[in-house]
Amino acid sequence: MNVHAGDRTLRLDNVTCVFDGGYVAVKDASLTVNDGEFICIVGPTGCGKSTLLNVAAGLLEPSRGNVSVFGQELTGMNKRAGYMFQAESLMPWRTALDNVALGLEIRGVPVDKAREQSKFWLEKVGLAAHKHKYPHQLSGGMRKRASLAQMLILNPEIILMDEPFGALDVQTRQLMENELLRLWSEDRKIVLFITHDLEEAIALADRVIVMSAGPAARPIGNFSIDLPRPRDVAEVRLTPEFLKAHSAIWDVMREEVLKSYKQFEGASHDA
Amino acid sequence: MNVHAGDRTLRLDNVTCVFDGGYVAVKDASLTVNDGEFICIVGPTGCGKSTLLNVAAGLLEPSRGNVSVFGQELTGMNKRAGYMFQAESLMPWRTALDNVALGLEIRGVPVDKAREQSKFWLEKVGLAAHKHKYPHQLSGGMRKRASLAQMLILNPEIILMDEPFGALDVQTRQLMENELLRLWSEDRKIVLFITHDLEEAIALADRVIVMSAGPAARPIGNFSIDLPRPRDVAEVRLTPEFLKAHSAIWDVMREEVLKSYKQFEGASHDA
Amino acid sequence: MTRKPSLPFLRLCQIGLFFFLVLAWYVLTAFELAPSFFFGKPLVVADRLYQWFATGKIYIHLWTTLLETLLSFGIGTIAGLAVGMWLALDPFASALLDPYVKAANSMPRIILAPIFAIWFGLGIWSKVALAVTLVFFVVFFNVYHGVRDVSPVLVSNARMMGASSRQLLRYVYMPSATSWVFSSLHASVGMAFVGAVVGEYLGSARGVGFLILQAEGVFDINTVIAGMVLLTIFALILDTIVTIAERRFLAWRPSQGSQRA
Amino acid sequence: MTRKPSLPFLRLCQIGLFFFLVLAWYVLTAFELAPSFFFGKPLVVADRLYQWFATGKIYIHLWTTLLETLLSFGIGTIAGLAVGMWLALDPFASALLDPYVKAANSMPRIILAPIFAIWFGLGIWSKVALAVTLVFFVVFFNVYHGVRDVSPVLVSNARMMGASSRQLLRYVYMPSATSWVFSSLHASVGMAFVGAVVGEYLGSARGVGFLILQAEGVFDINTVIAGMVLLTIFALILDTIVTIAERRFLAWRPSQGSQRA
Amino acid sequence: QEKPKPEKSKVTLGVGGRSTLPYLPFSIAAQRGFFKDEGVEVEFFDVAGGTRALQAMIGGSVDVGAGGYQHTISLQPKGQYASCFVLITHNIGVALVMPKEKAAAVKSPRDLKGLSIGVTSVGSGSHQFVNHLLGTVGMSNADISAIGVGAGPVAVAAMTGGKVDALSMGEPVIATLGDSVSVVAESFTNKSAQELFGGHVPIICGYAPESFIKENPKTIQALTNAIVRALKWMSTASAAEIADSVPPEDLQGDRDLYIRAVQNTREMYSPDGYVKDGSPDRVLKMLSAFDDAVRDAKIDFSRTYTNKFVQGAHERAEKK
Ligand SMILES: Nc1ncnc2c1ncn2[C@@H]1O[C@H](COP(=O)(O)OP(=O)(O)OP(=O)(O)O)[C@@H](O)[C@H]1O
Ligand SMILES: Nc1ncnc2c1ncn2[C@@H]1O[C@H](COP(=O)(O)OP(=O)(O)OP(=O)(O)O)[C@@H](O)[C@H]1O
Ligand SMILES: [Mg+2]
Ligand SMILES: [Mg+2]
Repeated sequence: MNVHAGDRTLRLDNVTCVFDGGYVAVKDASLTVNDGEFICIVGPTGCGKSTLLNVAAGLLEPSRGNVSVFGQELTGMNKRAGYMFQAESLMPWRTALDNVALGLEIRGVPVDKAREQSKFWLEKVGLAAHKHKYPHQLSGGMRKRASLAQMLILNPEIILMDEPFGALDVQTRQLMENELLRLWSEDRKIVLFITHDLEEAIALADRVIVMSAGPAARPIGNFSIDLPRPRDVAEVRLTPEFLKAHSAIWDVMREEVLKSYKQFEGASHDA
Repeated sequence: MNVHAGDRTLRLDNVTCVFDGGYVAVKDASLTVNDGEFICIVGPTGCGKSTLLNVAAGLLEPSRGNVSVFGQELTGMNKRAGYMFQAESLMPWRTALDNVALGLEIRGVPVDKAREQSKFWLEKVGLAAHKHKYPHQLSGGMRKRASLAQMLILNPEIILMDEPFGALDVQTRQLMENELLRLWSEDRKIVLFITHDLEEAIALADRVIVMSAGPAARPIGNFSIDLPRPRDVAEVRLTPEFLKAHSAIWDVMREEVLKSYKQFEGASHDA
Repeated sequence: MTRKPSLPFLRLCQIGLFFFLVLAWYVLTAFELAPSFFFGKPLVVADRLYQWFATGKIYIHLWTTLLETLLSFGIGTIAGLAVGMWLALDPFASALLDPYVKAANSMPRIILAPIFAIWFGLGIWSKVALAVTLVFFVVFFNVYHGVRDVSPVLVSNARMMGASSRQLLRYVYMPSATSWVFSSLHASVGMAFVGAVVGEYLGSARGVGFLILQAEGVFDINTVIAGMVLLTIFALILDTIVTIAERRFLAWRPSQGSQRA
Repeated sequence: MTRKPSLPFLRLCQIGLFFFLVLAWYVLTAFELAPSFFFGKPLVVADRLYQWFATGKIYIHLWTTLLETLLSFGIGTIAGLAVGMWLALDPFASALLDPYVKAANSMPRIILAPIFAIWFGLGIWSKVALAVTLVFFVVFFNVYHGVRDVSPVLVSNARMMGASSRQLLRYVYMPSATSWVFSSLHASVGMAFVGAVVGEYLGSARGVGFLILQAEGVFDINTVIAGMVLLTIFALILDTIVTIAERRFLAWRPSQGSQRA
Repeated sequence: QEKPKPEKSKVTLGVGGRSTLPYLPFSIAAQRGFFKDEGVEVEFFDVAGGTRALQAMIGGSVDVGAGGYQHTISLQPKGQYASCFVLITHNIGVALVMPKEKAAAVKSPRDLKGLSIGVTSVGSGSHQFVNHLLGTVGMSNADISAIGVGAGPVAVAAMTGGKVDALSMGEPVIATLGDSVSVVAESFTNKSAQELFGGHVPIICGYAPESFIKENPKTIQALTNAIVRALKWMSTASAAEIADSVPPEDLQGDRDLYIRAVQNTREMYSPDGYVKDGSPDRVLKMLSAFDDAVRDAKIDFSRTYTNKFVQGAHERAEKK
């Protein structure tokens, strides 16, 4: 599918993020996502996955290092990307319908048309019956699905997702995952997908990146997943290739887990 | 352990919840949790699990039906219960340390002492190094763990948890799960635990309740899990009893999944 | 924390309280427990009000004051919104102008009245100017803080969707600051009336404040009170309109009634 | 939206703007483009200020006004906080008293001044009372709306931890409404000064407002302006204190500086 | 007989409290149609206090003003010139009252030492009156404390409530206080004016900016004609007749009180509108106590008033 001559990659070069107070969340993290690649990032909680995604989105300026998008250095927002946040990010004063329509409205689509498309997307994520509810009237999983629709409706070239399916039951999650894969296969966008679920990562990704435990986290493992596509996320889990990949990645993660354990048991590394 | 003569159960009788706008989330739901029982509730997203927990907590008055706690009808708040919310519920103006100490402060414990205990609990959930951070400076999973500590520090007689571990990586999650089981086994509180992860439910619970898809959801399955205790949540998953329970529950859930599918594919049941 | 009271009972209490207060006023002044010289007499006040409307004499004054109030409410609100948004979103301008805004807010308006008279004449516009200086600051401070209180995640989300600064304003900052704005609007309804009346009081040829000034000159406390009652009624009407608008704009907010007490 | 400007550059701009304004004032009045009868002359104003301090004549007046201002700021804020919290949390009282609060807010304070003088005497307390009526409402409306704006989840959480109504206030409502309160405090610093000065202006024996009134009687606009400048300086000082407190209380808020522009 | 047509048929007049007694002749002239007879329509702008009226006039918001003659003097050091074209009152119209029992002890102004005295506002005519009293016995304003209490209910309350020891005030406050107080000194009557000041003092007048007078002499003449006519009418009318010639709402407070107040102040009004030669000096002397700028400046009295229009008014009236 990669017919473009130009550089169509997303690159993070030696990115370091230091927060106010001196906490080094991410240190010297480098990552290249090729055109049409679906990347999953896994890693222990609090290691810096969201931070890295914020950097890729242009929402957080790295203290050191830089980001380039399709060959151009990123300054300011990443306009080619859509971002599904880990935190609640629906506008509380808009119904599900209007929340999903928001992006189109911003692009100048007339409200009527935007709503119509929004309805279509709400149906896709199974919220057709709840389109007139405000975020606080939706359940946790429904809010996540609305956020998903809100991002996908804009058809971004780069998709950034931060634990999008964590609040969904297995069945709904698989529906969503398959839908996401279907959309992605249509025109092979770049996808950066954070999850804490290794199985989900393997089922979806071309490549799984393992982050080390924080502080000063960075990618320490890089696994190509050579499962055939198109995949069905439920079925693919039963294949031997899947199990092989799983155990390979798990081996790398074990070390980080041990670090985590130490943090739990030992004293705090805190002044 | 049940040496009390009195009734030490939590009962929901024919609870129906109708929201403003006429949406019937839960209909005629009945549930009895015996003393010292660990109950997990699973069900499709948006079916009404959180609603039911709110009713048990006394935060939401059911439109019909009633709740009794240890033999007394519940009016107002359920004072014996601790609740870990699905939504963000940390006070944004308090550090992790002070958030966890809050409950003790409310009970009149001097601030110094409350902080000391809070430190102890933060260590248990692996946040010792982050105790001076405000919620917005914590990662998603860290916030969840802080919430957990915030609830557990008060040692409530009834524990209500709404997807507590959804945002954690597998390793951290297992640590937390084991910790929870250990605490629970010490004095056998009542636990009502919502999760979308059937494996987690089986690994933890004495009994798994399956909710039907909404609207008008109610418990439709009730499975005793006879795995021996104490359990290690990682190991127990590999036992044949576990797999048996899993497939039995899954059979019941399949029907609900099909309903979900219908919702996704079919038209909206909406005026 | 208590259960929502039933509406009829509430209305009953409101009416009861009203009559109780008027009765207390009546009794106190009738027996001169409170000197009627200062506090007037309710029946005379009512008569004054009746006469005003019966003779039609009041309309020109009332209309003048209402016009001034509405103009200053409108202008002050819009200016407060605009400047508040601007300074909240432009840290440089904010830091630069901050002391001037605060200095302006601490200026006793009464002393500015002569300057307004020069600039705007003694017609309605000098009153409007005076009232605007009251309304503006109340709205300004709330908009300014309201905009800064917006959740950063919502802003990030809208920006990722490609919102320009203007669109951020329209789609995020303004709706998010709505409850702040309405809070200030409730305060400024009163301020607009106060400004208009004080302006009239300081120099005018018509308006309710003018009537009050005339009556004060001849120790006619009943007319003064009648004027204040009239103003109050109209302030409540205007406030009701604000409340209705508020309900409409803030319909999305979780009602606290659905939570159990 | 723009990057945070560097501090030295900002200070430079501020000072530049200040000198520009003073210079414009100087030139306009020197050539009578703006009538110095109404706008005074900067050098004469400066001389007045200097004389006040050189002769020490100002201290008693300044102290009186500052005392009134601080008292009314304190009393008004505390009363506004208390009543705002109360009405926000007690829907019955709120519905019952709502019209009275709003009516009171729409009363022109200047007309109430005589009644305060009767009730509180001619000393500082009648001025304090007048200023309190200004400060109170600004704080009240913001506290009222701020409390109602609190996230229901946080309230539920605290209640599950066993918080009583009082504790909810202390641990949830008050901290959550803090940014609302501070917004109103910024507005009320100015109001407190205005109230105190207007009170003095309407009748007193000392205070900066008294000086201003005296000067107005002989058309000494320079002294009037000198008085206003003095007030403004102290208003800015008080506001700075509020800002420092605000920074301390709202330290937890995500700084917008950490987000990229 | 045809009248000279005024340059402006509509005139705006700034008054610091139209309904108060010192401005009574304006209300009478308006109410009895005297202005209309002269072919001018007068719109009253009521402002809070005499200084405000003058400021509004200088600022151009109103054409002419009514207020204290002293203001025309205060203005001169500021480079502004306004002249009084008709005099309304020639006695201060203020009385110093004290509660009966305390008043008995006051034999001379010397006995006021240390008292707190309520005045309408500091620097106003009522304050100047007190200062003049003190001056007659060689004391100064430092020997008492003056408190501004306004001229309304507060003044009454301050007195009855004992918040001030004495009150220097005009009508209707004195009439309101009635028998509860006795008068220690007054300046309503010609007799007291003679005793205290050695003659009349120009107090309230109609004034206009010099430039306005120069450009609109006929308009000023018309105004003066009407006001002089009102003054003359008042000097012969009974208090009750006067009360019936003011806007009816002015009586809503208490008609009897109003009549009593008018009765007390009859001699306050100038019968003819002339500023008597030499009388401005007395004002300047009083004013100097307050206003440093005036004390140091050279005041050109000829620019502070003109009797030309009053004279014209009398001539016209005689011709008729
Ligand atoms: N504004 C901030 N100030 C200080 N520290 C911060 C801030 N934001 C994040 N951090 C810290 O950076 C680290 C990484 O956070 P991040 O949110 O990227 O984790 P994560 O990998 O997304 O975790 P999770 O899986 O729990 O969401 C954490 O230790 C967190 O406390
Ligand atoms: N305040 C409300 N007004 C209207 N409908 C509501 C309200 N709160 C919840 N609902 C509806 O009730 C249903 C159940 O919601 P609930 O939050 O209990 O689901 P849940 O089982 O917890 O889902 P999840 O697993 O996604 O958290 C949903 O359809 C939701 O839209
Ligand atoms: Mg994260
Ligand atoms: Mg839920």
